[in-house]
Amino acid sequence: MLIEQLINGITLGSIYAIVALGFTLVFGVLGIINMAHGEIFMVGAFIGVLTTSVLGWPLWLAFLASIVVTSLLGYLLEIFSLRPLRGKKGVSHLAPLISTIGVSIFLENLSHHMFGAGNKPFRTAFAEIRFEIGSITIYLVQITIFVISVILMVGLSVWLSKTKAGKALRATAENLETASILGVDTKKIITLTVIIASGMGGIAGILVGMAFNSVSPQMGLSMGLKGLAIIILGGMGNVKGAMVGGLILGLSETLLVAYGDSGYRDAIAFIMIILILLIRPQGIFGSKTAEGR
Amino acid sequence: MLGELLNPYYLQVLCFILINIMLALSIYVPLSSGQLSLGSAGFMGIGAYTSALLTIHYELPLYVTILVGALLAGVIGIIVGIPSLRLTGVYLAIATLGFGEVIRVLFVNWESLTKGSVGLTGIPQLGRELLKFAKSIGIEPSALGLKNNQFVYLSLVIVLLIIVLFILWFVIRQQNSRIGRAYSSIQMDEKAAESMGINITYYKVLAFAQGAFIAGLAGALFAHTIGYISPSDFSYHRAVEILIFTVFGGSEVIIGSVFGATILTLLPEVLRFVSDYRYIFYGIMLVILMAVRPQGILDLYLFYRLKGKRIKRGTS
Amino acid sequence: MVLEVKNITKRFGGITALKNISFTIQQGEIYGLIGPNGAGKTTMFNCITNIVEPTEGEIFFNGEKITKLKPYKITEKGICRTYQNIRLFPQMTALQNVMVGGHSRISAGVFRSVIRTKSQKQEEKLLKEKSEELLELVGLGQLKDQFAENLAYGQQRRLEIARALASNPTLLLLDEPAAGMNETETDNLFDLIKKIQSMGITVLIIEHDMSLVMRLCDRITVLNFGEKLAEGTPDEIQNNEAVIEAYLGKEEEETIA
Amino acid sequence: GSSSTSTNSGGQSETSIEDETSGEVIQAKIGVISYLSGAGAAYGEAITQGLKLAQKEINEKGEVNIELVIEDSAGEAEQAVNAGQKLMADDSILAIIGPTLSTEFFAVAPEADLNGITIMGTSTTADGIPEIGDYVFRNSIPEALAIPAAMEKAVKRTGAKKVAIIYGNDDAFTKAGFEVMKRTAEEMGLEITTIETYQKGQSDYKAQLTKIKNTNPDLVLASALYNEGAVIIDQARKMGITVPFVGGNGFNSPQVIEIAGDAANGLIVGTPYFGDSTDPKIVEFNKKYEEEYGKKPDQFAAQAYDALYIYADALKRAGTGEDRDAFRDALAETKDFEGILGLFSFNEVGDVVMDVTVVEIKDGKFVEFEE
Amino acid sequence: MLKLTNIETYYGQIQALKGIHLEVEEGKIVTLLGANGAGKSTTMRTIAGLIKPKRGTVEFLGQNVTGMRPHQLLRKGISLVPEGRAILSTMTVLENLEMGAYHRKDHDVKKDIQNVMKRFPILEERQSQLAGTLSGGQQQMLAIARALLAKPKLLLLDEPSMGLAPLIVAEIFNIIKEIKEDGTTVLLVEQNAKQALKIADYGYVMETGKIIIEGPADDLLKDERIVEAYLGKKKTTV
Ligand SMILES: Nc1ncnc2c1ncn2[C@@H]1O[C@H](COP(=O)(O)OP(=O)(O)OP(=O)(O)O)[C@@H](O)[C@H]1O
Ligand SMILES: Nc1ncnc2c1ncn2[C@@H]1O[C@H](COP(=O)(O)OP(=O)(O)OP(=O)(O)O)[C@@H](O)[C@H]1O
Ligand SMILES: CC(C)C[C@H](N)C(=O)O
Ligand SMILES: [Mg+2]
Ligand SMILES: [Mg+2]
Repeated sequence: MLIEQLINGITLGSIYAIVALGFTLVFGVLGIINMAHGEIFMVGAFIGVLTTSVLGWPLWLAFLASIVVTSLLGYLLEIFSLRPLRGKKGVSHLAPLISTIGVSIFLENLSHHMFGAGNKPFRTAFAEIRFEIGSITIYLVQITIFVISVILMVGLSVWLSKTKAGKALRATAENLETASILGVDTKKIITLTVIIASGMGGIAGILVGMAFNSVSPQMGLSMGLKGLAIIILGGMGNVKGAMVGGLILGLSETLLVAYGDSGYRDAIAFIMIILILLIRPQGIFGSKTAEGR
Repeated sequence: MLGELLNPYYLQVLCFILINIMLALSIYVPLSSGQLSLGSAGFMGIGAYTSALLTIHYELPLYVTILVGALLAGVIGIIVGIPSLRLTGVYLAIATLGFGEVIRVLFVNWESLTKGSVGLTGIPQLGRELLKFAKSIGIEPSALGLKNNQFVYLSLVIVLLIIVLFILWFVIRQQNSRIGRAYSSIQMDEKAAESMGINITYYKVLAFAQGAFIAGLAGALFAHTIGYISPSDFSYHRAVEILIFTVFGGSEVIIGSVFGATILTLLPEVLRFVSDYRYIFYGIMLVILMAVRPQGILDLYLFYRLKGKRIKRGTS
Repeated sequence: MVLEVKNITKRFGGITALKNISFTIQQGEIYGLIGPNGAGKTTMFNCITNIVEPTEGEIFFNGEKITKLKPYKITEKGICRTYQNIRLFPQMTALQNVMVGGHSRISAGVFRSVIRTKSQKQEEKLLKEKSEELLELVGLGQLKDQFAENLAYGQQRRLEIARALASNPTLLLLDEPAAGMNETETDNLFDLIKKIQSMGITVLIIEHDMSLVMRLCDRITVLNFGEKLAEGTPDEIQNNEAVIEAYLGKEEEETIA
Repeated sequence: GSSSTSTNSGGQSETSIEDETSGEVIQAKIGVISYLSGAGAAYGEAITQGLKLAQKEINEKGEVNIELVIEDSAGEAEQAVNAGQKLMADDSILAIIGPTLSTEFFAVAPEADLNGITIMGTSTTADGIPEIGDYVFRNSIPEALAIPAAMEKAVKRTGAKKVAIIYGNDDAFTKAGFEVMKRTAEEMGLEITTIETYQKGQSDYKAQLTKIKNTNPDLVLASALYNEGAVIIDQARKMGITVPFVGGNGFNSPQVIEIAGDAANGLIVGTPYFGDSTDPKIVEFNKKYEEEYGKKPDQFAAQAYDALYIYADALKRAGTGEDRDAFRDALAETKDFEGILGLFSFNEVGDVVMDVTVVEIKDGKFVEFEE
Repeated sequence: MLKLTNIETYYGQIQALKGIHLEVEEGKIVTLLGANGAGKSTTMRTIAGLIKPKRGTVEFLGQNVTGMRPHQLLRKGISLVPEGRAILSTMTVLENLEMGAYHRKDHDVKKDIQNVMKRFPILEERQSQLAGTLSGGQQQMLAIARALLAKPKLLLLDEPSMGLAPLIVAEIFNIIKEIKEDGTTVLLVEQNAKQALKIADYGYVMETGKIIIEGPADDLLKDERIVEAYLGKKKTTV
């Protein structure tokens, strides 16, 4: 049972991690918590359902469609709810928070109108492929999820720390104006980031749909909350932190259910961040900044 | 005309507006000291459950239980506020949001006390208790030209209004004083404030606990207004809703909270005619509003302008 | 002896910003702290006000050890500072900024503030009057209702000084107050600091504008790479070879009339 | 008295009736509080659709003319109370149907009772609902009735000794269902191998199910709304849990089959409404509903549909659409009303008296449970 | 090379520039003087594209560049060292320098970084320290070094000597002269008016959003009004 539960935990954790990566990326660059990320993820999942179950497209095409749509959503999000707030004086970190909450409310209710309130089944043959090792069943989807999450994490960290674009991104994150006088097209960088993050949300959405066969307009919220907890846990804006945080949360939720009281499952994420933050206020991988100049 | 005005529906909505104003203030106060605390839903729950359980099990008078509920929330606010000092900005926001969730999950799981997610029914309603009291001292609503029902809601509204006015009075006076200046200076630059001789630990915890107290009070009053509570009343949605009240109205000035809570409580009621689409509207509206007025509807500059001082806001 | 700095060392990881620094400041002096960039001057201020805790050493203020006190306690005792990178409260008016400075000199708590007792009203009134005076003193009387963020750089610097003065310090720490000021403005600043001295306040000043430092200071300590390079009167310092070498440079400048 | 749907064969042809009887038509305004936006809006949708269909039919027949004033509650007690107050304050409104959730109902019903306006839940299944007051009714069978019936039959057939329970612990309704399950299991002397919970919006139930699987139960009792329930049963089957599931009324929906597909086979529920019954009334209802809304009705649509007929019936007996008290008294006397759910009566407190049908999903369809 | 015609710039409703005419000739050092709040920084920010003027035009190399964004202007050859340093404090010193050459496509970047580090040895020593933990003056050096790496045609320097030790100030002025010799045009804002005028070819003096005096630097050095207002009445005796 332990091995099965570990597999469950790692699968869940990997999904959390992908969702958290999207949060982290946007936070890292814009210093904004994108509260609509969960809903973009949800839309990604719905596109998956729509393309595979309804239109009968092959899976790879569904992935593509989902990435395209969520990226587009990211683009729209940036244009309509983030860009207008940028560079205005007196814009606290509250404004983008509320603005993206607005988008999340909008998206949730819109997809509710379009797709109906209930769960939609996600049917694809791929999700049925499994291996039996002794009494343990492993689904190919589970492996895929883990692999994708690792690829995304490694890719992102390399991109951020090693490439010029990555540095430009970090510069933009720290100070828009400075980055722009250094020749960074900040508008482009920001838009790109939001698009990438959203596309990753789309990937996560379709993976969740496949793994758990359930897609509903509300799925964004709980996933979003977990994602938030994770980026805090791992340290805001930190790619490695998102991955480790995701896995820790996935595993601890699963193990709590397995060996503890499943009633507290929703609280474990927050109990953990509260504990961690008390020990390391900047998160596991976060860094401190200097004071007193 | 009076009968129309005293329509219980309007009065009921008014009750929720008043409670929501308190909740908005419970975010505003810590925010005015630079702490974005999203724990209000949790503190509200603590106040609500405490007061409800005390009235149900011990039949204590409401004014006692409501006060105990608020105080307990305040005390827990201190306990939570101290470790939270180490956190700032979004870290604090999410940790306190998490605190609220933990509280909710506790209500769900602590069944022997809270009846879990089924919730507590039969909580005495404040207005009705007032009616009973009025009758016991020989005041009949009919003597005032009111129906029983009108009396119930009218008295409820009046009590809530008095409490809200009191809190407003308190917060405004506090704000225009040594305490308020300390809060704002911490909000704007914590380290600089400390160098100016301000004990930031003390003031931050104070503001945090005041917010918790107000939220607890609002929660207790909520329980005795609606008569039924369950853990889902104190969920993430509530926390976010409260935050939106404050930010929508304008988090820089206190009337922003009042204004935001009022408008946003009315909005779903007003938008009932588009019922199916109202949350879609609501979402769009938030986005537009933030784009147009990122400081919320009312901001410091507008506020000063209204007071007749000529100050202009620059942009950079 | 107002301030006694005793063997202060401060390390940041591998960097030693201050190495075993000691000096003392007498009542009523204007004391200069100069040295090349990165010498550790600001770090010294941070240690005195305990914004960063010194790694080793002790600091005494009026004979009392203040090394481990919370920053606000230190202000209460009578040390107040300005920052090298201006740190005003941007969305408060100039007057409010100064009144915050007076925080530790009045005492009303929540209760008295809300009830508005007589004593509270009285102390608020006095503080306000005093703050207005201070604004006049630094030449910002006209601008008292402007938000700090809308003031020009030089005005902001002077506002910081007024804010610090509001805390009734016996020792005022100024971190590069003349930065960004032209010479005329620097002259005005000179007058201001002299006035502050005449109010009985001891001043410790960090500054790179030598014309100001040399005119103003009674004594000077020079830091270099965290170490004390020299201490003495302006004359001694100006003629100290080591200081010229490390900091001042050979004077090629002729005075203009 | 009864009102059946027999004369109306699906069209809107009989406009003439209105003209003939227009003089004596009883006019009534009925307020509806329904969960129309938010997470559980699917239920509110089904309910309002059921009501609207019934309204159309009733009005076409012409004896009574019902106007529905529908308010959204978004599933929140506060909003439900507001909506309730709005309806109650409107003197022209005779009675109320809804709100959808027991949690909302608990907040609204005491108000209605004190205001002297009849309120009836069509989907509220928690304990203690009709007991709130004289003006409070429901036509939804409580879990306390449905679940034991299903469990008894299931145990009888499978000979189950060990059961595992999974339920949503943060929802009043699923929690209430769980309590009934647990109580019943204990009364029946079953061994409960494990009790697992989940929370709203969760999509991964594998951890709980792995645990359940390892305790080898003979039956899984699942108190869940269909949204989650369908996913649970689907994931369970994928993991190799093949034993039957017994669910509560929230589980009783064609949607379960829609979502879970073959995995839904082996789900047993007790229900007042059996959608695939060959009863002509139900066939008829299904047909009309599908014509109107393009999908099969579920239990909630059916209960709402019947509810409005029950109201119409009471209206006729009360003889007026303006007297709230007369209406209440008439309603309370409802006896052996013949709706699509079968024979229906209120007991003394206003709760349901009716038979429970136990159904199971077999080969992708609901069929009557055979022992 | 650079020509500002009738520039008016606003911060919200506050008008900071009230019709600026200014010209910078290729290969020259032009200095912009003025009291606090005169609008010098605003002028620089307008040229660099950080704020859009409400009226007026900016021409660079004969092309109208009004309203272009900073990164586009940088590509055209305008680089700004802003007031108050604006270093990237969460990045290392080396990364800051690399960002200075962000828009360059040539392969000399590494070599050039070596060269500026020679000029400011402290930067070499601290190359992997987080820039935010540098001392104030070290940060200023970093900002200048970074701008040099952009190899601009026109370098805008907003108070480069602020917060620097006298030795370094002298060094900075030397560097500015060298830059000019290398063919880079410089527009310099300085509080240190005397020094600035000494190295400049031409000067402008601003007051409350307007240019009030202009002329060759040598003339300005002797101008009564300027001596009175900006060079201090008291003798600078060092
Ligand atoms: N938090 C920190 N982490 C690492 N190094 C630091 C930190 N703070 C300061 N330093 C280093 O300590 C040294 C002294 O810095 P300090 O700010 O005291 O210099 P300063 O004398 O004020 O210089 P300036 O005149 O340029 O302002 C510098 O080398 C700086 O890089
Ligand atoms: N972000 C802003 N918002 C509003 N007003 C501003 C802003 N920045 C500058 N100002 C105002 O614009 C005017 C010009 O400011 P600017 O910074 O250009 O002056 P400056 O000549 O550079 O002064 P200093 O020597 O102090 O740097 C000043 O009155 C200032 O108060
Ligand atoms: C819509 C239904 C699932 C509501 C549920 N029966 C309740 O009582 O809350
Ligand atoms: Mg310094
Ligand atoms: Mg300037």
